[in-house]
Amino acid sequence: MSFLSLLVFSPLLGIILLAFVRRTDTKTIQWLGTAATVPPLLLALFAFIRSGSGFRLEQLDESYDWVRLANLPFFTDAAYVIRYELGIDGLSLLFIVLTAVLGTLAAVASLLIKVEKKGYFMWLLALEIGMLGVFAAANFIWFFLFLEVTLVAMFLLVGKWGGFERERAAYGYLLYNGLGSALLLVVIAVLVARTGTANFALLHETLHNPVAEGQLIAPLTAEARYWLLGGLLLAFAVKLPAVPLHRWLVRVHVEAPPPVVMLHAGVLLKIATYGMIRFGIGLFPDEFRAFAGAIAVLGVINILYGALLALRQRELKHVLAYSSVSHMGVVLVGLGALNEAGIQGAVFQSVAHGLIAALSFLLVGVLANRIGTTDIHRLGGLAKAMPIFSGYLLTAALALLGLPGLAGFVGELTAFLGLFETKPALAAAGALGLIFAAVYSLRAILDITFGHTRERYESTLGLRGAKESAASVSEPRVIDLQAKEAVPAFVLVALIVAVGVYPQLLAEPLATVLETMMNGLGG
Amino acid sequence: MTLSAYLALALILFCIGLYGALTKRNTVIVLICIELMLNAVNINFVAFAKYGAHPGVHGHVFALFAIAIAAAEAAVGLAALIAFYRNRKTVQVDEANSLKH
Amino acid sequence: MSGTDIAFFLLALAAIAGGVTMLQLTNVVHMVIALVMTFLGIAGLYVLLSAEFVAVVQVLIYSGAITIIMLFAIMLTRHHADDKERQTTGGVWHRAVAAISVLAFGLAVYFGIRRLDFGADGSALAADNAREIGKWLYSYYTIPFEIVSVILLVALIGAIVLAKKDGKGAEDK
Amino acid sequence: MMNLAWVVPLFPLCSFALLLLFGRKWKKASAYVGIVATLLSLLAALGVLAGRLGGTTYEANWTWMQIGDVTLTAGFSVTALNAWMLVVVAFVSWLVHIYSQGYMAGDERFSTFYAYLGLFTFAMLGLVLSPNLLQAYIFWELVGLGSFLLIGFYFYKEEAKAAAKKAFIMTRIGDVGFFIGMLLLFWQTKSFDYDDIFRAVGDGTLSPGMTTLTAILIFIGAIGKSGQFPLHTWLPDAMEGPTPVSALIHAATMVAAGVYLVAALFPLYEASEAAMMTVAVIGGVTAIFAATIGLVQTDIKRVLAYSTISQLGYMMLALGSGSYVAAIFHLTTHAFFKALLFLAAGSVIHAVHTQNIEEMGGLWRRLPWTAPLFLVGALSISGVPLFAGFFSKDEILAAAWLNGSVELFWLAVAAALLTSFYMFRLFFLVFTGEARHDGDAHEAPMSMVGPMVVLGVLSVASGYIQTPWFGSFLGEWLTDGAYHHEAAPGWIAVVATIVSLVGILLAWLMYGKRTVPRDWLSARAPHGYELLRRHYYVDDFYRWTVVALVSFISRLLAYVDRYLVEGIVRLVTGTVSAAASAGSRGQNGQAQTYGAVTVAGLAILVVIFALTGGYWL
Repeated sequence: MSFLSLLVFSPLLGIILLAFVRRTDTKTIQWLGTAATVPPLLLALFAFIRSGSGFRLEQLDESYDWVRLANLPFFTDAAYVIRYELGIDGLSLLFIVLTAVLGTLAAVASLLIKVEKKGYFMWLLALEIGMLGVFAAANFIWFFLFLEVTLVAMFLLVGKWGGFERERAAYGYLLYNGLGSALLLVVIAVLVARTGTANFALLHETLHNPVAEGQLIAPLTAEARYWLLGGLLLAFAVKLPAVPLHRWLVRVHVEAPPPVVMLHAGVLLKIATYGMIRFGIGLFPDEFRAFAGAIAVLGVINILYGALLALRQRELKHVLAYSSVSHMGVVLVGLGALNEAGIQGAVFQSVAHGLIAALSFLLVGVLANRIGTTDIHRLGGLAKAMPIFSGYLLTAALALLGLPGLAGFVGELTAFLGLFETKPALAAAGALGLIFAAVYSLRAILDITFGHTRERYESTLGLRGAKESAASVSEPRVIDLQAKEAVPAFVLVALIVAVGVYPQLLAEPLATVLETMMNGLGG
Repeated sequence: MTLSAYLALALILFCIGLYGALTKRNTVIVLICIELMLNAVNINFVAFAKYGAHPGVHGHVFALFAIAIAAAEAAVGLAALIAFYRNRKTVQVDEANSLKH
Repeated sequence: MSGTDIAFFLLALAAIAGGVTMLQLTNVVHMVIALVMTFLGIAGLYVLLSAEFVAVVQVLIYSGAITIIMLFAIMLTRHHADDKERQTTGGVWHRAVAAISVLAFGLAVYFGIRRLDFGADGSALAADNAREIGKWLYSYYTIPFEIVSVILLVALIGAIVLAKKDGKGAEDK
Repeated sequence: MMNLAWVVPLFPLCSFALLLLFGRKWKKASAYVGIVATLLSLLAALGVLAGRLGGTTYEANWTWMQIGDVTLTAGFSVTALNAWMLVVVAFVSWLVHIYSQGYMAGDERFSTFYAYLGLFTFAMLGLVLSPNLLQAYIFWELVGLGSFLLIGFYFYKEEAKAAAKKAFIMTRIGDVGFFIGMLLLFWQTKSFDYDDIFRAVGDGTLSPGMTTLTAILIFIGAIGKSGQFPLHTWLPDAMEGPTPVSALIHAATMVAAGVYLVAALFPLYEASEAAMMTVAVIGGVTAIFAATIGLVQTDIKRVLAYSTISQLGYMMLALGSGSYVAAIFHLTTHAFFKALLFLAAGSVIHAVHTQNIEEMGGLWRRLPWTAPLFLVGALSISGVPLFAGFFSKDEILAAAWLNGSVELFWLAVAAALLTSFYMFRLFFLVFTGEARHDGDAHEAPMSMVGPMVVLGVLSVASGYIQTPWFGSFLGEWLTDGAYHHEAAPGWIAVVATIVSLVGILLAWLMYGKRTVPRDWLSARAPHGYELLRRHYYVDDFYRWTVVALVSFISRLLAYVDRYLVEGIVRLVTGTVSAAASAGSRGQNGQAQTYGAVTVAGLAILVVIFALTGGYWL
């Protein structure tokens, strides 16, 4: 049974069907594009629920020969074959579920996209295939292939459907991530060339087993391992992004269409977490230990740097972009702690931030659509005209600042819990970020929803009201959140609350993965 | 006489040819230098035929093939040189630069 | 030091001297003559390596045929061996890069071959190796041999086509 | 009944959820949902209290999250303190729910108000029930959320927006201290549970230094929440919220959470002398500090706010002096009389539509219910004998004296003097003299008066649960019978009485009979007066130091981001495009150049190969 292939490639059907739809028929496109994201969602949820009831995820592994380079008697057979391998564990399952959920919600939120909808949806689905594949791949080469699919899809989505400076943002994205990928490719190439396998499990085995060391095609010295891990971490630090490699993120957050940012902030950044855990800690646990201190420091810098910059931004999207930087710092903090709590915290924070960022950008999309601006200084008193929207926005802000009972808190708590065991002083410095988080999120959101209605904004309202129906509506009105938009927002809020109230939901699938990892780390 | 002496000689000749091929301006000389490099390789063939791990005449056969090919190369190269000269009225290598960015 | 050694040194000296002289001369015809010296030296070395047949072929083809067509080519094109004209291409940098690269390459390879010795004394080579070569060439190496002949034919036709005047071909059509 | 204690916070949560979903349809009926929910909570809380009376401490836990082999639990526990607090909170909340029906009548977002009240009550009850620090922290922040939402209830007012933001951020600062302390404590004791922590304190697992450090860090959280100096500035601003909210959150319950937290962690504090001293000093300083500011405020709610800060300082002082019972006692009586004062103030504001006491006066006749009730509250807080405040304040003074900190004792006495002075200044200015406002002032509807009457009764009666005369019921209850009342010197009660009466007398002379001119103080010490009027410039101090510093760093980083980090981007793009143009210049059509480059590359590879034997790294 090729469950995982089905899960990963099911959006392909949507792409094929979309090819036969007329490009002007936006209704069908929207419908079809959204429907195409449902099968992976259902399959992912199915796997998630089954895994909760004791189903062993290894049973889903798939492996076929893909390319056979040669047929020689030297070394193991694996050295000459590139296999198509998919396989998941608790860690990847969490991210796959996140991807599938956000994929569907982003598709729903794409209602607001008006231009070239057909191409947009095709690339959006391609992006989803890439993201699902990244997490489902059980082999380095396929991991990289899927990663590049996301890179290309994202580049086009930003470059074509983005804001005013979309091309600059897209090229910035391509440049940074392309360089990151190139570095990753080098690491993968060296690893595969030295060990003769690209399969994660085999690699793990070969790198860890001193007996198997002799079976390496070529020696992998301790020094080489440090370099490989360094390369890996740098590649993923670009994708995370870690300060000072974050500028592309800011641009992409601002320029990309909001539904795409939902996926980008929600899932693509998390590939870095996933990669650091799976490859960094999974393959090079001993070497990772040497980097842990630096990673934790970088994490704290990320937290404070992002938060302090978010304080000053005029543009809501900028605030959210820097808050992403800050929140990804928490992931680094968790990884830098290098204990169970820390790693679990990093994963939690990734999932939580995925949900929260998706919610924020969903709302940003609505705001941009209704008012035409997301400039904090030009907005104010929105709660009067759009109470439901403001309620959701406030919820998003509270989730951003890590209010207990919502998902963000669980991630921060667990990650910091980890760091407090190993580096309490550093952790205390990082915890100051919690204050700044409150300051920047409240500043941004309250300025938009509370207070007086700003003049500029009033005129915008007046214009809109006049356009709609000058006669019947006496006072200018903005349409509040509509059901179509409220549904994804509600789903996200429900998930955020669910994770916040009962985090065991996420902890359960992680337990075995963490145990393996801690064994690798030597307890 | 050991093998390495022949190889070293071949290396020296090869390097002379290589340097000439890279720096000489006259196309004829460049071609001559390439011939020199081929000759250096031939010395290796023949030296290995005598002092190699498996002595035998195979090295000689290869040298002969190489000479044949070198002759063909010289013929075509010089023909191309003449064609070039007819078009540009020069035989200088650095003036053959129309294939640039 | 045996006689073979002395012969080797003399012949090697002749070959290298020919090469170096070629690089230093300015007149193209002189350069070709210097090259003939190298070719002859190499032919002598072939004899030392008990490859008499190859030596003869070397003299015939290189010192004979190739040198002659080189001279023809030189005469067919304009060459004022003017001292003022630059002999080398590019600037100092170009030459420096070429020289350093070639030197580095040479040294690296030299360290590779310095102690190379398979311990064979070459006695296995029969005195009548011309016959031996013939046997191999017309049995085991038939197909490469035929292919070489085709290549020579192609080269011949190609050379004619290239050297032919363009104008005529165009007019014919 | 105790095993069902978890239902107590559930009712308000249901009220919150229901009102959020259907409140817009129900409109006025929303109030009944809230009132019924809190009433059920109150009944359940009384049931729990009854259960605790007959039994012992009850605790139940469930897995909340597993991290490796560490299990974090969530649950609830019923201890003497919890059960007592549950009743107090549920009761005050219920009264405020009823009162708001009249006070908030006609507001556009009537149902939202009740929803928020429900959320707050849920969080407060949850906080009280928490059996471990983590859960306490979660609810601790949630009560902050409730407070934030209610302060910002009039969201269209810029002041309300600023006040809400300030309240959240100032308490967040404290919360981070709590957070750090909590996590530090976790790795020392491997548990968040109060019991495990106390055990670790008891058997010395926790080093003395760590005990002091964590105790003080957690106390920072309490400082933030309870409006103690120096994180008190949000509390006066919080008066932007509707008055019932001020009564419930910023007087009776939430701000007392800091006191509750320290009380709940009392064994941890007791183990560290330095921590106890910190608590006592902060409490004492806050008590006098806030009282002096209260002297000159002209906004009725702000006077009460500063009085709240001052009274909370008293409670902290009691805790720091080692008298856990006195603190909880004062917390209880304060909850009643301060809620009464706020509700009465709300009634006054409702009647005259202003908060400025200079624009009131002569309301004694007009408000026949409110005025006497306010007087009862004022007498109680001033510590006039036979009123509740007298007994609880007396306990605190005795505790401070017995603890041996003479300075703090006299500080507290001075604060008591000031308290009675400014409370009666308020009373005389508002209710006596001639009316300084236009328009009619009507007594509030019964829904508002009713709760006030109940609180008025309690403001007197609640003092008798712990008196030197009839016995220490509260003390024995809280300590499970192990309470022994240390006899305080009799003169302390006398001093306290004299002091409160002197305060009242002074106020009467200045504001009632006016034999002493009102500008007596401001004329003699204009700078001092200005200092008090501007709240000791604490806000300005923060604005010019902390805020300025953060904003400076932020600006600096913005430049770094724009120029330095962006510079790295430029460097990367520049390098790439420079490499590209260099490569393109290399395409010069010279075959020999290409050859040279190729040979150079070959040479490099061959040299590397020769040097490393083929394996780089």
